[in-house]
Amino acid sequence: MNAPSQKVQLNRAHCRQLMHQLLRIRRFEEKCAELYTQEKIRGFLHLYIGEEAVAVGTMQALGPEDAVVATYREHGHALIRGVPAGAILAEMYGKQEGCSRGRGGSMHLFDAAARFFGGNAIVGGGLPVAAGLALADKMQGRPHVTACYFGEGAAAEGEFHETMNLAALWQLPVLFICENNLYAMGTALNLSESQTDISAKAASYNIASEAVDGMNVVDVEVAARRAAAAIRETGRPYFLECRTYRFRAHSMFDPQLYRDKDEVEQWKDRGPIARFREWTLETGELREEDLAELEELVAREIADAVSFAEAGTWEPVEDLTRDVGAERRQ
Amino acid sequence: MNAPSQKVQLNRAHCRQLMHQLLRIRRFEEKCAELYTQEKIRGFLHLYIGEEAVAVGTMQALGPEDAVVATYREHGHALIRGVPAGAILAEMYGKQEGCSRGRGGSMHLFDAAARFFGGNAIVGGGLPVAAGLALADKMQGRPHVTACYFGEGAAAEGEFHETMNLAALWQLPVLFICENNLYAMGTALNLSESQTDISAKAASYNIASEAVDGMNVVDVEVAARRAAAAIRETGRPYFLECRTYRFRAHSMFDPQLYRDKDEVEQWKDRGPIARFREWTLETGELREEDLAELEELVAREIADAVSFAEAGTWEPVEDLTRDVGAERRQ
Amino acid sequence: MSEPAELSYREAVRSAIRNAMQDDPRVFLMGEDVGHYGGCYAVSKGLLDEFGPDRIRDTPLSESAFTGAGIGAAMGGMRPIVEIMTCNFSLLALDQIMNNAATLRHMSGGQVSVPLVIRMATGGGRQLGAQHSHSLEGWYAHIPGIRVLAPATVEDAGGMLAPALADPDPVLIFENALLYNDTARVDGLAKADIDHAAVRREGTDISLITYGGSLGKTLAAAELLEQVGISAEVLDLRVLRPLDEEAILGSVARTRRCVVVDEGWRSGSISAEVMARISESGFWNLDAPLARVCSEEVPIPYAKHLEDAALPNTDKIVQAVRKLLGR
Amino acid sequence: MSEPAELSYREAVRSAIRNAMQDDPRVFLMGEDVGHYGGCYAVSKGLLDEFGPDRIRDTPLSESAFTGAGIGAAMGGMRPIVEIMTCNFSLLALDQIMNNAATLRHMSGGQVSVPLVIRMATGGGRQLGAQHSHSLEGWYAHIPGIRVLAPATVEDAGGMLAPALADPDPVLIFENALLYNDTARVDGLAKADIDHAAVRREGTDISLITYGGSLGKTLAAAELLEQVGISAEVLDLRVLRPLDEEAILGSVARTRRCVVVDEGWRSGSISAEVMARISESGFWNLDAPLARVCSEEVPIPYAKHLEDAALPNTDKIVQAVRKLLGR
Ligand SMILES: Cc1ncc(C[n+]2csc(CCOP(=O)(O)OP(=O)(O)O)c2C)c(N)n1
Ligand SMILES: Cc1ncc(C[n+]2csc(CCOP(=O)(O)OP(=O)(O)O)c2C)c(N)n1
Ligand SMILES: [Mg+2]
Ligand SMILES: [Mg+2]
Repeated sequence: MNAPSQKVQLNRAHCRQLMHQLLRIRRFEEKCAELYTQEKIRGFLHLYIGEEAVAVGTMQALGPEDAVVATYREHGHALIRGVPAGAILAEMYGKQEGCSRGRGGSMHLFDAAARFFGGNAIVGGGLPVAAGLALADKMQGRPHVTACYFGEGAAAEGEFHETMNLAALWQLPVLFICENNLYAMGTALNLSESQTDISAKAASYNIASEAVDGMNVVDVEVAARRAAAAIRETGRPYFLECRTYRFRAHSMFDPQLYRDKDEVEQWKDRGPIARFREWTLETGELREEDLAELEELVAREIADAVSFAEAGTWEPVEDLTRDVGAERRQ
Repeated sequence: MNAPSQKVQLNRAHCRQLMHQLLRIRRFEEKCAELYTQEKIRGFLHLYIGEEAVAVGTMQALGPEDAVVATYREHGHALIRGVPAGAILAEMYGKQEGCSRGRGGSMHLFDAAARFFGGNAIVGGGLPVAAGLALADKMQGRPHVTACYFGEGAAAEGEFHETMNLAALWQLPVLFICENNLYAMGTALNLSESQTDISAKAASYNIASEAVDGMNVVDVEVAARRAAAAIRETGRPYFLECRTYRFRAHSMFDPQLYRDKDEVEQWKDRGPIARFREWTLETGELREEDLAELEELVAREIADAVSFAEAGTWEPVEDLTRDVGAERRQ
Repeated sequence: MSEPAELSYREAVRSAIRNAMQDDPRVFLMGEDVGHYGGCYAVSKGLLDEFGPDRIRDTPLSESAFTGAGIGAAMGGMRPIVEIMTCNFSLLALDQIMNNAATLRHMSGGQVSVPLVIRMATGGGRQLGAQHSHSLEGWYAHIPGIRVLAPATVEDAGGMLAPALADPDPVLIFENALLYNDTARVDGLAKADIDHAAVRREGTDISLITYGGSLGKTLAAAELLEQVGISAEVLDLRVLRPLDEEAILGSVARTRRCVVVDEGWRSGSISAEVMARISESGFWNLDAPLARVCSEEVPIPYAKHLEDAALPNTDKIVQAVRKLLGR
Repeated sequence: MSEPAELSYREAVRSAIRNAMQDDPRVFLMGEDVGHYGGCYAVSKGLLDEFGPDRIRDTPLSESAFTGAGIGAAMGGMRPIVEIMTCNFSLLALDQIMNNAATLRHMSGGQVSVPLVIRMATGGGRQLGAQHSHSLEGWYAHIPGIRVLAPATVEDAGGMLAPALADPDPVLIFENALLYNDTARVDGLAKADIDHAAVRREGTDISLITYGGSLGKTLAAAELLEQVGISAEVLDLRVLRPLDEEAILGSVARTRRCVVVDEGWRSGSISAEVMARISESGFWNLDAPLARVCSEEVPIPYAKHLEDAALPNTDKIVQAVRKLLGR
């Protein structure tokens, strides 16, 4: 097993890697927004801008054999998990070179090789599936973790409750990661939860739980490594609430009537990239040149991804009903 | 408003009334079991024997305008709520004089006049409905309580979670009464809940909550009065876990492989009627003659109910599709 | 007299909600993001300001609980309008709909009334992928104890709500999301009939039977067919439960041929029921096999060309008719 | 050679589960009360002792979570058998079934396989009232991406599980609860075909098409019809999705008349789909209108005489056939 260790080494190389990942998501998402206005990308598009530290920090704690289940706001997770940017973008173009052959789109990125099991557009719908993946690991004696991402809005769904109980009762190795960005579409947390401290809810299932500043990538990484280590040791689930914020609209259709511009600006000031940048520059872990270099690297990756997506081809219409079921039974 | 007061007066009259109600349920259920073996009653039959103190104690706290939502184990609740024993029994016979015209059977007793809204055979299915009844009261400025009964098995369902949150968030006047009899069919509490202290769960919704000895009718009454008074005062929900036990099988089909006879016998020793009987005799609140008199009264009520059910008639088959929808729109 | 104002389908629904809430204090709206967000499809935009958070209730993401709460509130004397954002999420509330809303009156021997309206968006065609493109209205029409409406026009979108609210039983209204921007010149909001189908175009050679989001495609097909000398009658079912069998049989009796157009997946869609009714009771009037244009039996894919191929369209309707008529 | 042993439908399912678990360590059973209680219908009685609580898993009352967990476990390499106690409760798991199990393979471009079997009891006739008497198998057959089986015989009850588990896609098996006590002399458990319908009785005057709990009633009706000189072929659909259209059309081509018998509520039941297929592709072979015997459109009532009136029965089938044939 080559699961990541619990210790975070905040050396230059590691800081560079974190910053690189943060930037990869940020710039990728910005490109997506642009491509959406150009109508290259269609359907619903949910950007992760502002929340990058959550995916970047938590994924540090996962090894290649661990599994990931995410939501419709999952470009960042797919990217960091190792799904090629080109395959993700081609997916959003609807091309057959996309990571789901163009059938899934932005909300349904899949990569079985990376054990990236979607991309789920039903709020809460991924949670039971994550429990099941963990159950399979447990029953087959594999020491893996299943990371399950969901928004704080999902915590109101019955599937959240049923899954927490099942995971705790059956001692399933799931890392539940609640991305608490304070809003579910336009519904503020205090309008959706009688108990707004989401991590406190985990206690009612006897699940080990903590809340962490989701805008601080290092804090997230430390907490995630601790959580994953605990899961690998005990076989039990762990609940991590990452307090974060989305800087953009819920989707591209959202006029954001439900929150003040000021509020958004305040959060932006303490955004995950801004803060990590400041800190690494101050401590000297990174220099301006590093950042420029990383930006350059990321820009190239994204340009390549766009070319890849543009060059992609359309799945023949005759294949429409292919893979509704397997070609044949075993 | 003539809601019951918070205070319990344990005088002779009150003790007599409590004992009367306990006996009404016990003897009624015993008769049902008998009639089931005679095939007068069919379908599923879930007896409340052993749990009588819960319905009797909690109903003391309800006034005539309050609403009740119960489960498929609801004969006792219907009886105490004032649905005539004859109408209940006729219902189980499938006669049109039954409280649901014979369409509902044991699991679906209804009496709109008594604000007794069923009888629900889907575990957890009554909870959202109870929240809605309370919402209607709240929106119309009526100071009523909706009492919602469910088993501890229901606490695992998503609908439990969603309803708790909604009731707390919207401050709905619901008295949630969890009848924790330690088993959901054959599944013991520790096999269904990672957190076996059900009343502790309520805290995760910020709902006022307490657990009470469900085998002690006076304890239940006191707690229920306190709870109902709190609801009427604050408009907020209240959660009461009543710890109890069912002496009989889950339904008439259950061979009870999942629990020891000894366990059952131990619980029977501290049964709600045995204990209350002992206590009232000891304290002199009741005498043996009272008990004999009450038994006599109850026996007569039940004999009358049987006669009523026997004399009942069958709804004409032509009426089968009547009341699928209302006769006409308004 | 001035020309009636241009009104969108969205505005028609909004006006209908507003009117109902003004007319009757028992009416209120609840659902995810109906308030502060302004409604996922902007249907309820502005209503929170107008009526306040008590009557325009944002709910948590709890489809089962708030639908069930709608049932309870209806039993308790209110007239709730529950908005389930889209029919895709309604599966989470199906237990409440089928086991409570649809059964309570009958099961209680007529004592309990559930005057509840549930609105939801339906349909594909916007590249939202397999989990967000269901067309379940025809499927819901299987359930006794509920009424299922599918307004296809601005008039119906605005006119069906009031009679639905007046219905003492649960009514489900499916609004095809592609219609929200449709407009028409409508003179006020007349109450619409919620019992009958409507002939939207007369014709003599074939009956095209459809509803909701497919009506426009079907009317367009009828126009094209006219050009090749085929006169198609277009029947808009409007009410999917109970079906207006008389209208269906009447139309087929006139034209003796029929193609059903329906966005549900082919097998077991409402088209099957329409065909079953005709084959039971209109058989002797038929001069040709029945045919249908439905969605392919596939989770609706994201890519535009594949999604287009999966859904009914005007061309497919024209082809189906021409094939049936052999010309 | 000794005569084969008498086996009940219940025992056949149990043996099939046992065999599958012995043959393949990836197979396990989970559901409410499958373990300590012995299964709500005693199907899994004894299996907990045999295989232990890891592989015979009692679940909490959480239909959505344990069905979804079955999906995830299947994705993770296991071969779960999820038992949903009855189809009445499956509504609580429908989101997982329709939005995940049925879509994952297609939506992921073929990458994700969900080799999951979901078993559930179905049907009415035991005076369990409106919330416990649904027949939803035909309704589920609307969903692309799943296979729907309805074993009507002891052989099928025992023989369908192994091929269902071998299917890389989700398979739903509906066991009509009234069949559990049926017995037959069966020699071992042969793998059953899960692609085709089966002619259970040959006949020349009419095709009676049915499945599951209605097969017995239909065969009994065929016997009675024989006595009045009507020769009925009885086709057992066995697989409700995908429908064996060839067998349906073949039967109707032979008999030129058809009555469908189906315990689902009439409108939108699987009978409608069978009739639609015939009216599309078997129309020219028909000498008479199609007809059906289904459940009445009513929440199934408790009272015996009303429940009987609500469900299909032998007499209704005989009447429907005689009416159709005019004799
Ligand atoms: C079951 C369900 N209900 C409603 C929706 C529509 N919807 C999509 S995203 C969303 C908000 C979810 O909020 P949250 O869980 O906090 O995640 P976030 O978008 O903030 O990341 C809603 C209501 C859905 N997709 N699924
Ligand atoms: C949603 C649902 N799942 C399963 C069942 C079958 N069932 C009926 S009662 C029961 C046990 C419920 O236990 P609990 O809630 O503790 O109530 P109790 O019977 O102990 O009073 C089960 C599993 C059901 N009726 N509804
Ligand atoms: Mg959120
Ligand atoms: Mg219990």
